[in-house]
Amino acid sequence: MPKNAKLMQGNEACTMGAIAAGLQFFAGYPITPSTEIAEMCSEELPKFGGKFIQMEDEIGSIAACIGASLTGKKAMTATSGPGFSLMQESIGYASLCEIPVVIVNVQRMGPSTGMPTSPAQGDIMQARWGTHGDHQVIALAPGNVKECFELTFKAFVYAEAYRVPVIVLADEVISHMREKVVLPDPSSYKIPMRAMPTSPAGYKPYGADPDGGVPLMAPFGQGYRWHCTGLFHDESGAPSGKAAVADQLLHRLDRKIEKNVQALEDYYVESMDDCDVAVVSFGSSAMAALSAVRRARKGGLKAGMLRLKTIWPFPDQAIRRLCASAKKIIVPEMNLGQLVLEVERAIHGKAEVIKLGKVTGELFHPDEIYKALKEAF
Amino acid sequence: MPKNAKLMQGNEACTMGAIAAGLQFFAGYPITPSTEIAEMCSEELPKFGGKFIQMEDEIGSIAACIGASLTGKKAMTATSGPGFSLMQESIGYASLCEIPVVIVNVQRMGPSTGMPTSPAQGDIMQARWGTHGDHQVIALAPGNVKECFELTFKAFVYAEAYRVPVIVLADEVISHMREKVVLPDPSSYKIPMRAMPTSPAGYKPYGADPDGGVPLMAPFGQGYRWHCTGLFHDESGAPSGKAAVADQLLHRLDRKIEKNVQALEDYYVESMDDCDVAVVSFGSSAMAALSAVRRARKGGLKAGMLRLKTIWPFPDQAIRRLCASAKKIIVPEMNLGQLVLEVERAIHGKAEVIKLGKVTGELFHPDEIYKALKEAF
Amino acid sequence: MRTEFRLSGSGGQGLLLAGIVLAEAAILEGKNAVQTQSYGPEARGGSSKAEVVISEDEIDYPKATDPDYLLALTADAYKTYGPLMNSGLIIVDSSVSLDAEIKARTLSVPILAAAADTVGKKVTANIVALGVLGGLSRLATRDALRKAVTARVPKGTEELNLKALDVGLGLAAQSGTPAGSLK
Amino acid sequence: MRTEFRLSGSGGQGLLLAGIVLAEAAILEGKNAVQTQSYGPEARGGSSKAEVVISEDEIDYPKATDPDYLLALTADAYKTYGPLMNSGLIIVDSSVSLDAEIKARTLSVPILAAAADTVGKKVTANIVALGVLGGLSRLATRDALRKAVTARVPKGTEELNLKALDVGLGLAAQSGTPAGSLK
Amino acid sequence: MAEFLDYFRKERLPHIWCPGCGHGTVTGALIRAIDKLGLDKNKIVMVSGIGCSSRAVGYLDFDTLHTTHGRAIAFATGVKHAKPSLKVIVMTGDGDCTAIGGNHFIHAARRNIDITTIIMNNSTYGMTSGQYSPTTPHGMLGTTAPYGNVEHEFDVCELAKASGASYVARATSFHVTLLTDLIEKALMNKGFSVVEALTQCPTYFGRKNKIGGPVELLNWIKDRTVNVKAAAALPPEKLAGKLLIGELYKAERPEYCATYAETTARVQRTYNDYKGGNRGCELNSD
Amino acid sequence: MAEFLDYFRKERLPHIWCPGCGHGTVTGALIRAIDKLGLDKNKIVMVSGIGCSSRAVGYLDFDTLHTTHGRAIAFATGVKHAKPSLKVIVMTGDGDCTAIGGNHFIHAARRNIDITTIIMNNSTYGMTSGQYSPTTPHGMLGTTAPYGNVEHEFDVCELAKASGASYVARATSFHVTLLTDLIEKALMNKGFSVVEALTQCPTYFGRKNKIGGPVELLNWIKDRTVNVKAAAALPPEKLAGKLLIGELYKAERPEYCATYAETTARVQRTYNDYKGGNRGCELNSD
Amino acid sequence: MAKQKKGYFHVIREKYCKGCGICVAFCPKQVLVLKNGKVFPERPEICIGCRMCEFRCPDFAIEVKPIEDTNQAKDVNSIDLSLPPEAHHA
Amino acid sequence: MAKQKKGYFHVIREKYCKGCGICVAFCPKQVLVLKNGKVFPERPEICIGCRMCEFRCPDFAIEVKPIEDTNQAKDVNSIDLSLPPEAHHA
Ligand SMILES: Cc1ncc(C[n+]2csc(CCOP(=O)(O)OP(=O)(O)O)c2C)c(N)n1
Ligand SMILES: Cc1ncc(C[n+]2csc(CCOP(=O)(O)OP(=O)(O)O)c2C)c(N)n1
Ligand code: SF4
Ligand code: SF4
Ligand code: SF4
Ligand code: SF4
Ligand code: SF4
Ligand code: SF4
Ligand SMILES: [Mg+2]
Ligand SMILES: [Mg+2]
Repeated sequence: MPKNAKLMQGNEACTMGAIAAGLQFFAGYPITPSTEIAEMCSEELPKFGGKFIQMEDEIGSIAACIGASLTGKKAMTATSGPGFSLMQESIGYASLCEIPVVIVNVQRMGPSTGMPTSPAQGDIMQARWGTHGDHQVIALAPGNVKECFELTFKAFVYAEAYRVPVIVLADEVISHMREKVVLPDPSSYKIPMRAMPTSPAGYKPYGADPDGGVPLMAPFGQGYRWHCTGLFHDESGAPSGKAAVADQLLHRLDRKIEKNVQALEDYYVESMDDCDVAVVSFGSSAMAALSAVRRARKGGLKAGMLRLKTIWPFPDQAIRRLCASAKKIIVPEMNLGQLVLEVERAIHGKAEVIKLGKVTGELFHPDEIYKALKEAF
Repeated sequence: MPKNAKLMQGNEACTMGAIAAGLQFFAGYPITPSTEIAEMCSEELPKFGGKFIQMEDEIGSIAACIGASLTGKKAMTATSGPGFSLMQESIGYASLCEIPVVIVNVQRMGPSTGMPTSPAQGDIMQARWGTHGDHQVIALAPGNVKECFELTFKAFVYAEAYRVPVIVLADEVISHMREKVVLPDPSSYKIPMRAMPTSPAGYKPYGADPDGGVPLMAPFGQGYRWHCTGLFHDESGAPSGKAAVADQLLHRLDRKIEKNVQALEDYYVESMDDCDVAVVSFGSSAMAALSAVRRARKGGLKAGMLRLKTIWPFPDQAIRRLCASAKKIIVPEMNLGQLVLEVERAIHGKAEVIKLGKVTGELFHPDEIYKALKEAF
Repeated sequence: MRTEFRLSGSGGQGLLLAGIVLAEAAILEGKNAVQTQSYGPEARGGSSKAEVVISEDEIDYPKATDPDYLLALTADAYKTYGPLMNSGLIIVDSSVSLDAEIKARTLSVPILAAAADTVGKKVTANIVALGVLGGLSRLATRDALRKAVTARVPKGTEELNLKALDVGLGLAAQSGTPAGSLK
Repeated sequence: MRTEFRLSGSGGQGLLLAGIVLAEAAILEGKNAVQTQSYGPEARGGSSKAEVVISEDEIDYPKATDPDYLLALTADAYKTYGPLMNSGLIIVDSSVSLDAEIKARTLSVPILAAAADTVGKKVTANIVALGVLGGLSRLATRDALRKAVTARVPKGTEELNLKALDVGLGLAAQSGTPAGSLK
Repeated sequence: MAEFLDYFRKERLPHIWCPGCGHGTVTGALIRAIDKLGLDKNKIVMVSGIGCSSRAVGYLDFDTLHTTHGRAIAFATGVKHAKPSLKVIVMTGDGDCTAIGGNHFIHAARRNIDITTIIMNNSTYGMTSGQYSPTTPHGMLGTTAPYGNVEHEFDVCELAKASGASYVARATSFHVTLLTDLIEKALMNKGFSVVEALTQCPTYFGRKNKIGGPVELLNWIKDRTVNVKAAAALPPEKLAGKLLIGELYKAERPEYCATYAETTARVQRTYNDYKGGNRGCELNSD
Repeated sequence: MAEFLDYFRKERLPHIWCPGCGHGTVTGALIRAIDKLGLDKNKIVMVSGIGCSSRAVGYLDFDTLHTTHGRAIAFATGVKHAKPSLKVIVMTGDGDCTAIGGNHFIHAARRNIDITTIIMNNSTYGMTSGQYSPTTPHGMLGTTAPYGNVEHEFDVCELAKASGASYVARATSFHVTLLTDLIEKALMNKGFSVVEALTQCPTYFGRKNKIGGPVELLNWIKDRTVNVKAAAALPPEKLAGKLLIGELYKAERPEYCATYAETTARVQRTYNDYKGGNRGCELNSD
Repeated sequence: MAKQKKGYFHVIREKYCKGCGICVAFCPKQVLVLKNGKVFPERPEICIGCRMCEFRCPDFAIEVKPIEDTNQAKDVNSIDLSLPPEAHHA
Repeated sequence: MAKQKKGYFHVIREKYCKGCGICVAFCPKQVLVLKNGKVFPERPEICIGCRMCEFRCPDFAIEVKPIEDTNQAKDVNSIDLSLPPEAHHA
């Protein structure tokens, strides 16, 4: 057994991934099924010189994370549906002001309090569209415990590189299950570092290539004395009501992600090359799907599996490319049909897109997906 | 001039539409550009025996509205982006618990504080997906001042009939502009009435046809003594963790809207029958679009105009049907492209869909759309 | 026929009200009218803009695209909006010095002075201006304007404002249209 | 080969811990293991369920689909999960009376009694049960199980629990497998 | 007096609170107070948020409203303002009321709206398994306070009073007759009334802090308190670190709904008379 | 002493507050206090929410953070906790701080985290054009209180004190030297410090209530207040309806960041040593 | 009529009782014990009817009633019809 | 050196002054007036240098400085370099 192999819970792996990436600040408010992340952070962070705080609510939590990030610290919060809803306003703030922050949303059954201890994948669209106004986020969906570590780590890489809020869209199954994980050796990876200016002289907090450039971010308290505002602002950070400023700012923010869709693409594929029916899924649903696809292949059916790890930005082109041979696409997800809408949109009528939603609060059984596969052939 | 013709502001018409529909309770928190609605309600509602309250924030506002609605009163709140984001959690509650409530969102430039006094249409997707978990809303977008009155009225009709939160998606232009409105004679319309049970005996607060039925709603304080909870619940209102209960409840809520998509469809069309290029738009963007389409037709170009009044549920079939002759579809909207995604999805590759976003904080000029039209031909 | 007005000046001058009354007077005449304005933090003491579109037909687009009349009560407003004018008529307060390039289309009217001296109250300048616009455009009768003014101004100020309206109408009657202004 | 375990009983019996230790022991043997559980308000004093899947290969689906072993420490658990068993082995505590229909596949083991009497502490029943499962399935050696137990139980209780483990292993060695249980 | 259990939805009993959890005791005290006052079951609306404590309303046979976390008082404000004839009672937890719900709490107090709020304060987030809360004493353990709580606790009653509540009292699940009594008085007060009930979460708070089972925890709670009347006669050193129980504050202050009714009584007219307004918001902004 | 204007982003002046708006006066007082203390400009972070008052930070030459409405203190908490060596100052309005932001306010006070909060209380929502706020006196007019404010106002200082703030003071934009003085003391206090500055919004509050222009409004504010020292000697009837100004409360209480540092000082290890935990949440729920 | 020592009997809802021991521990007269994890009024005759057990019970599992006449004490039906699986100890 | 009556001069930033009149109204010596909507120190010689005008001005438009020597009072540049369009009245 490799020295670093451990039986780890998804939430644990997520926390360790964050710590590996240099997490130094966690603010949160407990909520099932994400609470273990807060609990571990309260225990582990101080050991690495980091800070934990339990805020009065989720609004305060995301706000405190943004504040901490402005001092140059890597910051994270973790929550589930109700808390994620409450964070939306400030997620928009982080997006507009380009403050790196990682938000783990361990999805549970909603809407509202719903069935709080049961798994679901109902916040896919909310992760993209939950706040008012146009904004872009990056959202990653781990498909097993190991990926809880990896994608949380990656979330920090992206958050720091693109200066955006990055959402880890886990779910109750993935986050509560325990699996063998081999922790990478700390010397084997590079801790993500924020690009910072070198001197206050001539510093433009929002000066960047209008075609999706990322401005350098000065930490508070080091003499840059810059202004961070949720009003639209020009390169100097000054609020502005000018049409041209708004136009340029919003387009830059949009391009920042749009032009990197390919770089951000991340997925797992199996047997897609020649498939007649593709299964496109993510997170814990994809575990059942993969099992079904393998069964189908064994039975001679040309089924393929595409599991998205990067949900947002949605990889339109990858979908079209990878599903090129598919006549039908089944999209199993633990909701009433969300990712399926994006697949339907991206596929431009080139394949029949079949929704396979499940809202019983239970993980898919491989049989259910196998059945759908059989029917599709 | 008809006796009831008045120069009215959009927000004023919206308030009068609500009062005409029997509004009896308004709770809100001021925010530009919706504030006039709260101000008018504070002044007008008491005159009709209704209640106004200024809450401590938007979360409290929507909560108070839901509470009031449970006593049998028609309730409304009004806000803009930041407040709308804060309301999301409780919108999910209203949706799951099936409490009629009307939410006016006068859209302004976001994300975040953005450009608070400038118009935008950036909350289209948020209106559908802003809360966690699967839920359905109805969202109506007025295209002029008269429709502020009409669609707010309709919002109450739908809220009461389907027991859902209904969102009036106005925008700063529509809501602040003044136009001639002829107020209908109160005797000419039917005030929407909630379907209520007649006796507590055997009352099942959530008993309804699983295929999208709407349960009868008993007002609090009349001996029904029922339980309203944001946990998934069975027909008796008792919280339940059972898979079958969850499945049935969420599917019924979904079907409630889905099966009525056609009944809820509402749009304005002009010259669509034989059009080569269709313009699909809504709200204030559609004013510029209509002007451009008319100009194009005058110039001999076969342009058509489809203005959606009902945005959600999205009228997939109507789009396909009405745009049948179009080779190209232009979707002008004051955002980076939201409605266009739905059009793209619904059209299944049958026409080229062209995004025409605008995020300068200014209303489209007809020339801009005319230019896009010309290019499309 | 569609007629477009743009009323501009500084924040506190009450041009929004003038715009509203103008639109309302048009409605009283059985016409359609739409009034819009621009907001913004600049409004705090800064510049202010209101627009009115009047037409016998349906008004599809509510903003002025090519104003027939620009009213500019301050030099700032004249400088900002004047050059944007195509062929419409520009009306500025006499206190504003004219710009050579658009001079030909500019009508200089002593609105502020008339309000202060003839009406006797500076704050009525907006209604004086309304009178000028009403008189020049002839889109509403004196009667309709009077009704609209009476309905919209603060209680107790009706007489004063009706006087201001007449002063404005008078100014309009006296002033010819400048050479370059016929759209 | 994939082997599936389902451990069921009442809320406070510590079966989650038993499941975790089982999975960890398998990992110590170089195998793959996944452990899941079900939550819910019923857990407050109600029934509890943990599952472990062990395999030499990659585990694509983490939940038990057709358990090879069901442990049921209470009558409730036996009634709920027993009938769902296909061909796997059912292990119940001896205090539970057997169901005629699934009797053939049921192995009755005095787990609770052994914990109380032989080990001397009721609360060790979970580890006794672990021993039974470990012994019957032979997916982990005594050594691996001992290591895993030591790592996971509260400090100061290691000895006691290691004793419980051995008691469980002993129970497993004594009991034959019932007729109907060979999957 | 009606049978005690008649106030319950018996089909939902026994409840799912843990053995020895104090929430049932507080719920019982509330029911006894209601029964004593002979309030009409059909005119009572019980509102709660989310938490173990907030589950209480699900067991009670009134119109009951189980809302979102922290928002009970805001929902209740809507119920009360819309229909002032209803008796509105909020049952909430320390987390629900004073953490996420703190703002609605202080504002309802400020308005002095006629709502009776019973706070079941077990010094922890029981439902999410024992994190520290705004009422966890400094230094004690919680799953998010592994090294001892860094923060200091609210004096919830002081907060209520400073915010404007017109009736404020505290008791415990040990002092049940006092508790019932205070709830009865709170229900009679026309205004925003707060009764803080210190209660026990043996499953998390007790266990994590190694206090023992329900009985030991009740003793621990008892020892934290001094009756306000007794306190008057005690030297300060005897009061250090103690929480006062009993009626802590009572004031005559105008109630929100009543004031609203008075203020708006004089304006009445019909829809047809609407003249249209002239609402500028030229200076509106963010 | 540095030149006064050196503390400003001069290119953004003159500011856009209305003529006679008191926010500038309060901002000036804060700058003078900072200057007096000789604080390092590079180590100050100013945080605000949304409102006319919250615009202040945009004009100041520090690291400045203009956040969302009501959340300034929560953002500031993150800044301070992440980097306790920074001096963190919140500039907020009555609406921003006590309406939508009330919860963060009382919790920061409870934690006694070392943040200085200056509340510019003009008794109205100035930015959205004059609605009543939680500090609008009863009976006064606002655009949403056309018949007179039905509600009663918070005593913000009492609220801060009851919540746990360790320094609480009040002054006005009339009493500017007192104000500067109190801000200076607040800045020196290690803990959560609140200075409420009563100030004027002539554009909305003054106009709507027909009080007059800035000068009359300042006089009106002055007449609402009594110095706390003078008050000691005054009979109660002279104090009725008056707000006390001066230093109202000061206490030695452990500060949050310091306590956090002490509590966690003893735990230190490296990433490699991580052993993995066994975290159950079997009983977790909503 | 001379003042008579009153008697009390206890309605126990066994299905509700979770055996937390609160009533047992705080009964001033040690009337109650736990038997098989459920409350049992071992010495009802010394009960003083203070009802603290009833008031403190978190599970609504015990009620104390005065024995007004012996018949009533025996008449189980008059006490608690709603809950089948519970005992009634006097 | 004998104690001498100090003199004061006023730095006025005309561009900043919004003419609110606060400084004028509350100056204890009525030193200031409004001229064309801007502050103007009409009687600087009776100014007692209390600086209340400076402290109360919401627009940072007035500062009061002691005349330490006449040259300084005249040397506009030494006072406020940053703001071109403003007057400097002594
Ligand atoms: C918005 C939101 N955040 C967090 C939660 C998770 N949650 C549920 S109950 C609770 C705390 C309950 O504590 P308290 O009110 O003291 O009740 P108790 O369980 O202790 O009785 C939390 C944090 C939630 N349901 N919703
Ligand atoms: C979430 C949200 N709700 C409402 C608003 C609108 N809004 C902006 S500032 C403000 C009130 C400001 O009042 P106050 O804090 O007292 O500042 P003032 O303008 O009076 O100085 C409101 C309601 C907003 N920006 N965001
Ligand atoms: S967890 Fe605590 S508060 Fe919740 S029911 Fe159990 S004992 Fe009560
Ligand atoms: S509106 Fe009021 S608070 Fe805002 S800048 Fe003007 S005077 Fe100041
Ligand atoms: S009767 Fe009540 S208090 Fe007594 S042991 Fe049973 S549950 Fe506990
Ligand atoms: S009534 Fe009193 S004496 Fe009798 S059993 Fe109960 S607690 Fe004991
Ligand atoms: S107080 Fe300031 S802004 Fe007002 S008049 Fe005086 S100098 Fe000008
Ligand atoms: S310093 Fe004092 S005396 Fe001199 S002008 Fe200013 S307020 Fe008047
Ligand atoms: Mg609690
Ligand atoms: Mg204010």
